Amino acid sequence: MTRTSSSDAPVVAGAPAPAAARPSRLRSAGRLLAGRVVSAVVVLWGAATVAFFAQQLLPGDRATVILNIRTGRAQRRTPEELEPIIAQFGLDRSVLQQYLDFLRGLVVGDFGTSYQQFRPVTAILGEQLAATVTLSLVAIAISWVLMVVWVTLTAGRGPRVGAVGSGVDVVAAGLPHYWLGIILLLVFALGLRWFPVMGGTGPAGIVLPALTLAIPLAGFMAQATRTEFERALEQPFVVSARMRGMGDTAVRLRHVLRHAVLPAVTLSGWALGATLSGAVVVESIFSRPGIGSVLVTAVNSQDLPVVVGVVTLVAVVYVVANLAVDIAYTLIDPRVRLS
Amino acid sequence: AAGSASSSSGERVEGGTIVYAHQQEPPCVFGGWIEQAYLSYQVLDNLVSLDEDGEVVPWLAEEWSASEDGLTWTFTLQEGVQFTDGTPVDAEAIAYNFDYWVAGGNSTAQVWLQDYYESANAVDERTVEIHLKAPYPRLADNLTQGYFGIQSQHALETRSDEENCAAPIGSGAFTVEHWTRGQNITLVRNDEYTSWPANAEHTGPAYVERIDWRFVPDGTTRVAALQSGEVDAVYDVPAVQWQSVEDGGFELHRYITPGRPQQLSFDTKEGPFTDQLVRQAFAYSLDREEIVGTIGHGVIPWEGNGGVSQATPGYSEKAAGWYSYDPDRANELLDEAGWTERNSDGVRLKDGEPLKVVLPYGAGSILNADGAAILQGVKEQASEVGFDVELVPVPQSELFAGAYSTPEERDFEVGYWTSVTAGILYINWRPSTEEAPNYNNGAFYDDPELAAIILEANSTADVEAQNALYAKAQEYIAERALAIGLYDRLSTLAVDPSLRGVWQEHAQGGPTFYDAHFVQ
Amino acid sequence: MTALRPARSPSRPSRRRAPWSLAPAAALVGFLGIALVAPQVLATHDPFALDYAAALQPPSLAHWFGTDESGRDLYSRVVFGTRESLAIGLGAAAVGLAGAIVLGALAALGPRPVAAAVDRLLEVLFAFPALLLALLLIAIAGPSALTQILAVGVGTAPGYARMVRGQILAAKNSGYVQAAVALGHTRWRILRAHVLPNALRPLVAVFALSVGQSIVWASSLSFLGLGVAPPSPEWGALLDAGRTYIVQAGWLVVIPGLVIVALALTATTLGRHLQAGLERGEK
Amino acid sequence: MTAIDTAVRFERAERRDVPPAPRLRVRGLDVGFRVDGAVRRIVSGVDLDLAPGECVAIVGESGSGKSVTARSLVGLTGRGAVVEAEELSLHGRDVRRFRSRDWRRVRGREVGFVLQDALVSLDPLRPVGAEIAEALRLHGVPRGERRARVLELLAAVGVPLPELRARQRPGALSGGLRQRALLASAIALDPDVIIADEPTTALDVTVQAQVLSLLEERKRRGASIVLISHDLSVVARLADRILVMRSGSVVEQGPSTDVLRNPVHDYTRALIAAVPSAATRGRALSPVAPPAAALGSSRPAPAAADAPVLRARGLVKRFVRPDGTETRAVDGVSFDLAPGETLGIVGESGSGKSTTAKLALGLEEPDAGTVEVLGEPWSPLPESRRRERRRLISVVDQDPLSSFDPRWNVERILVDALPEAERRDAARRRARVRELLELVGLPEAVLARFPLRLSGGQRQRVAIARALAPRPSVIVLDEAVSALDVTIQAQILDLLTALQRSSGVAYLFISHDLGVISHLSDRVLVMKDGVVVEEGTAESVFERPAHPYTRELVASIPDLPLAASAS
Ligand SMILES: Nc1ncnc2c1ncn2[C@@H]1O[C@H](COP(=O)(O)OP(=O)(O)OP(=O)(O)O)[C@@H](O)[C@H]1O
Ligand SMILES: Nc1ncnc2c1ncn2[C@@H]1O[C@H](COP(=O)(O)OP(=O)(O)OP(=O)(O)O)[C@@H](O)[C@H]1O
Ligand SMILES: [Mg+2]
Ligand SMILES: [Mg+2]
Repeated sequence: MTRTSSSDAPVVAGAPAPAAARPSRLRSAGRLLAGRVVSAVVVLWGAATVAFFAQQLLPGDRATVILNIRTGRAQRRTPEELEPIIAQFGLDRSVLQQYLDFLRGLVVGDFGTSYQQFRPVTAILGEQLAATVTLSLVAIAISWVLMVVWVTLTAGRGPRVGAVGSGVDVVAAGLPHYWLGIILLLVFALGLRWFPVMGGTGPAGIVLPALTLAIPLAGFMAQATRTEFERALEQPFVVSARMRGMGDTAVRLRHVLRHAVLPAVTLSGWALGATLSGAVVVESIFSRPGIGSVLVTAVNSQDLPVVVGVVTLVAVVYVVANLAVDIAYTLIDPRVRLS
Repeated sequence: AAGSASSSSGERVEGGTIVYAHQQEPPCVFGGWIEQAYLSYQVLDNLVSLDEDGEVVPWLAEEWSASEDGLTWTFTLQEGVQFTDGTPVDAEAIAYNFDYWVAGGNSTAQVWLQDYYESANAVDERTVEIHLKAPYPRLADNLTQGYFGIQSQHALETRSDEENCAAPIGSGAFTVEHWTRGQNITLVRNDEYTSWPANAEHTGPAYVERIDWRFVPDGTTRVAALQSGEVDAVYDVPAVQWQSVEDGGFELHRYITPGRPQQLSFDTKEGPFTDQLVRQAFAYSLDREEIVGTIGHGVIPWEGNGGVSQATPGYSEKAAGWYSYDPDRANELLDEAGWTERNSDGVRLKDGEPLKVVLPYGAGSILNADGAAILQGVKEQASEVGFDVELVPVPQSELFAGAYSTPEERDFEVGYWTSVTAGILYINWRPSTEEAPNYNNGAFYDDPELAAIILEANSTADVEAQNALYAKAQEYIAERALAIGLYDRLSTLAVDPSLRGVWQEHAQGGPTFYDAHFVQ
Repeated sequence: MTALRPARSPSRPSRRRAPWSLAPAAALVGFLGIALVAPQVLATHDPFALDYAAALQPPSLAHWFGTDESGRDLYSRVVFGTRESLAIGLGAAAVGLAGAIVLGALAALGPRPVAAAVDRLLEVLFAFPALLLALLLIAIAGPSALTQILAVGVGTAPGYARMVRGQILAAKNSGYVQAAVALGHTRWRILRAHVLPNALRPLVAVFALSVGQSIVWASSLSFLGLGVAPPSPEWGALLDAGRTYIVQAGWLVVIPGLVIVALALTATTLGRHLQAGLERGEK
Repeated sequence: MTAIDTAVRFERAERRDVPPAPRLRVRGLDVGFRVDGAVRRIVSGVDLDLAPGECVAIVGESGSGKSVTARSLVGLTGRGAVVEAEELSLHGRDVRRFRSRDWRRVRGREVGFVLQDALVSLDPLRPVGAEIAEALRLHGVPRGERRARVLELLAAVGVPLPELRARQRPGALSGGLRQRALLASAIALDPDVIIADEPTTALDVTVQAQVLSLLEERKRRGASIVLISHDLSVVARLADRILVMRSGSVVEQGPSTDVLRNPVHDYTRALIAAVPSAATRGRALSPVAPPAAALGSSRPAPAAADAPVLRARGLVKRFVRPDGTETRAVDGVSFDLAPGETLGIVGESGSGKSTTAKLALGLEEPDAGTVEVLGEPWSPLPESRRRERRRLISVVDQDPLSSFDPRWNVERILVDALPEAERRDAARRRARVRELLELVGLPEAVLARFPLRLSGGQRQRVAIARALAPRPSVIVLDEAVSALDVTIQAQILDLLTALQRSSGVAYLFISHDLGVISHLSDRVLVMKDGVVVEEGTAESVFERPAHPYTRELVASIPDLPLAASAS
């Protein structure tokens, strides 16, 4: 029988009296949730802090940068020119003070004002979030469909089909977004004219960008899923289902798939963050609005509040996505409990 | 789209939405970037407009004149013009706008005006006086640029920065309807429009209902969108696609931007280029015509003049032709300058030091891909005579942070500056002093003699005489090889045949949609 | 030794024939090896020489991969770009893995507070899109090959660090470590003899995988114009430069892209085989 | 749907008319697997007949082809299988020409199959009720009737609280319940052929007894059963006829009493002799002599009166489960282990045997109680002080493979276990390693091999050699032979006996297998829920069990009508 390893599970040796150690289910669920929230807050705080200090390391005088951004000209500035900016953004305060102010802002959901757009960062991000999240979710959904169909069709079908199947996985996973995007654009928008070149946010416009993100992701997930799929196919419970008279396709869809997709579910949470990276490139290729382009523009022009805002937002997305993944995981595999 | 040209009967269609793809999204509709000038040009009216022949013609101002001493300009406004917020376009508002620009409300307007502007005051409802510190006879010409769009004083005073940034209130043919950041700005027709410029093709409100001003950074995508009919007009057609767009039956507009061309200014304060011989050698080592001709596919004109572009009044052919491709001469000059040895890579040495020069450039911002390719040609050709040019693409963030802005950090400055007149020379070459630093003087060339020529030209009322002085300044620059031209910056526009009446305004080449209309 | 046939060992040593999928990979590795050491052997042209008369020519016998906007031979540029591209890939993978090992080891073996802190840090870093980390780093240090290496390395390290942590924990909780404890070996000895070697061994394969990934990542940065300075023929930079000409001269984009994909695939294939080999317990 | 239904019904009607021919008839079954292009023959020339109401058992050591044979009968031999037979018929139909559709109709309805790996043969992600209902669904039982049928079936296989269990997932069920649920899914459509592949392995004896009676019940109701097992005592209880397989061929077959009492073939004899039990104590189980070295220079076994080498007093170990509840895995366990003695610990799964072993080894710290080794304190000491005395107490695990560093070959594994002094001296080191190999009967060739390339028996020998290397006084063996084949197990048990005789080492021997315990132990500890419920000499415990639990245990040991020839 399997050994219960001593440090995999959170084991507290020599816990106190048994009466106290039998909390109600509700209470332990509450504790788990509280732990989740605490760790989420830590992640958010950490991400925002890293971003804040990373930006402090950026070269150049901040007031100059702000002025240059506003005027769209790259040059040195006289102290007189800079004075109002310094006053406006409190740049003469110590870094610590700025950091504390920044944290205070974070707590009340105030990320400050964009240097460039004069607008609250929350407004800028609020506008762009939907486009990117839609893109990400559509991409993840497409990649799931691609992945499930492909793996179900090709996994565990003998060496030759398997080689083709996993070969395609590897190729797909290795395709760089920028290249794939350009090729898709070239073929399907410029060549065949099936899709608009600059789709904007409409449904037709999302196909190519989403595919660009989805194909490598599908390949990536398929690699993990395929391994699991083939492992699951060999599992006795699968043979046992066959012994009951179940057909191959049914076995694959009803039993094997559910086991095989677990790693892909985990990957999906991570993928939401990764597609954000991809979005930077894809949004540029397909001229789409979104967090990715905001980020590139902001980093490019050292629009500190926006960058920090994006980072924190991404961390939020990451935390939420992981929570969702955990929940999905427990739905698919009730054996695991939130931990 | 190719077929639509022949099938159209030419009958004007009322209304409609123009979908226009522009390359870069500015942070605000109004401001000191050229992108902003293009945009605000649809929304704001200027005092005056520049017509096809380079003549200043009435717009908000019916007439204008400068005083005898050139120090006071009087503008008389059209009657009954209103801003779209209902307040009148009166002398008060104009004076307010001048003060607003100079105070930093528009950085480019500020640079133009700050050394000359004294004050502005409303004489009566329709008359405004501008007082200058020194005569500036080309003031009206300059005021035709988009940076000088007039905004509602009431809006500037009562609305937030954010609101004025996103949707400035002017009296123009269109108003800002909505800005979807990262995607587009929609402009909607001002039905009450009364203040069209004198060089417009029609009167009354604009023909089209709306402009969907999209931001599409990638040139290939823009052109493809035009070809597939997704957009009606695009800005900045990549040179390599020019021919195919033309073959597709699209209407092409090309505007050579007056002002400073894309040029190389040499660092005259530090490094090898402090030696005039070396600068000249560098100039001789390049076959700029060949480089630009190939990379620019015959669309981008090459430019020899380092001071102003060929589209600028007062352009000097002589200055442009000063240096031709002459590697032998370049070698001689370098030998003469003491760079006699060469190392194994063929780089010249002097006292053991290699002839290495750093050429930073704003990749993707100041120079587009074509420009970057041209610089690679420069690097390669200069290496023939023994220069080791280090190309440093600098991201915008670093530029904004002031990277490569000191003489120690770089040996060249590359870039352009749009301007209606050769007055740009003043901005670029005014000596930098302790009390009045001039960071726009990229050559770090503080020469009172050159400054004097330019200053004199600035204040010379007679156009001929003024141009002669400006030409003299250009030749002065050429002779000393302070800057050499590379190519002229272009504003290009490709328009679907179903859309007529789009023209490039003559101050900066931005698209003008006031007269635009669809045809059947 | 016995009358009965001994139980068959579960995995018969499979024949040591290289699988077919390795053949192209090996060929490519060989080619790249030469390109790395002596590109001039493979190149047909000077990769930097301008030939404006021959600009934008499609692939032909004279120019196998065609020419770019300045008439430079793309094939020769690709060959010469190998060194920089691979150096960036290898460097970034090395930086990433080194960082991952340090962080992962701290998280798995460090004293409790340190481990907890590093754990959190990893989670925080993991929450960052890798590209964002890279963008920040490039914004701080300016674009160059070195920054690219660091940026990609730093961007990928958190993911690998989690893996390293898992590996070390798995090794730490393994039966052989328990056996070593029961034999009375010291902690340090167990760490050195069992935990680290077993935990880090799979990293050989991961390294190969990571090289491929890193090259793709680095080329993404180049594509965004944040890579090495032109006219360097680094592959990502080639792609970026070719983008303008995609309609008229598609080969300028397609070919460097294919090269990058091929290399990433090769690295992945090799990495997988290594991994599989290691899993089979072959030496 | 209806068309198929009627067709099937028609077939059944037809079947009733034919004389009671064998339900299953196999002649000359050859099975091979395609590996790297070549076909590796696994099963050759197997003949088999299965009459109605008959139980045929297939026995044989691991890897002899039992499962492959069984699975070939339902067309699920596995990937790359090449199945050939002169005759292969089911209910008189030639199944060699079956297409996958035909097979699907047969499986589950006509042949119920209980797979070997019972504990993992139910989808862990689905409630067991759904798994059973699936069998019904696949063969056209309408949705409305399924639920009731499922509960009926669960009740029929003796699952208490069927309503609750049907909703639970396999993970929430004990091994016995899982095994029964699997059985329920196999017999859901009342097939008249049941193939049960090792239906009782990995089950506690008590549960094993329940499962066997279940199969007996089906047989009584007229089902034909193919029973596969390596455990002869299980076979003895159920089978009418026995097939003994070795290396893919049937070496002997006949009525079960004949085969068990008068085995003809040497192999069958060895197989029978290898079964450990109280009766075999002190006797070699395997015809293969244990290595000479182990038997040689027999030291006189120290008297039991000597001071104990290992002494445990009042050991308690608590664990907190992830859900916050607490278990007392070990609750007040005390024992003494004299030099040269074997103390067996027996008990069902989860009773705390392994935890006790870990406490004794000092791999876990007790929450209360102490352990002494050779009269000196052991458990309260910090690890650093325990370290130099660790050589006194060694361990052999159930799963030797995972206890070896996969990167190390046998030589390195053994050298690593040598005391410092011997390790440093090259000559002594080599001599000692060779000596250890000899002791456990391994050829020197294995020194260069890696654990993965060793057979199960060889691995266990290496593990024993490693345990012997520091010349310990005590070896703790936790299920050390449970994963081995009977014949291999017999060799290892013989080896252990011999080693104890020659070196006087004491064993703390843990097993759930009562036969093994009674064969080897001097004294026995019976554990249940962390508590020692009974303790005493092996004879007294097995012959006169005092505690009801022990009585239950002993009662459920299936007997083997032992062959007189096994001497
Ligand atoms: N799908 C397969 N491919 C290749 N070889 C296989 C396959 N299935 C089984 N074998 C081999 O066939 C032989 C017999 O296996 P089988 O499972 O029938 O043994 P068994 O008698 O049931 O043993 P056990 O008692 O361990 O279950 C083994 O050596 C095994 O490795
Ligand atoms: N590290 C651990 N954490 C939590 N619970 C544990 C741990 N180790 C053992 N247990 C629990 O303690 C109990 C006794 O376990 P132990 O492994 O000693 O049983 P066992 O008698 O050896 O069973 P088996 O025959 O299955 O090996 C079980 O309920 C088990 O789940
Ligand atoms: Mg078997
Ligand atoms: Mg145990």
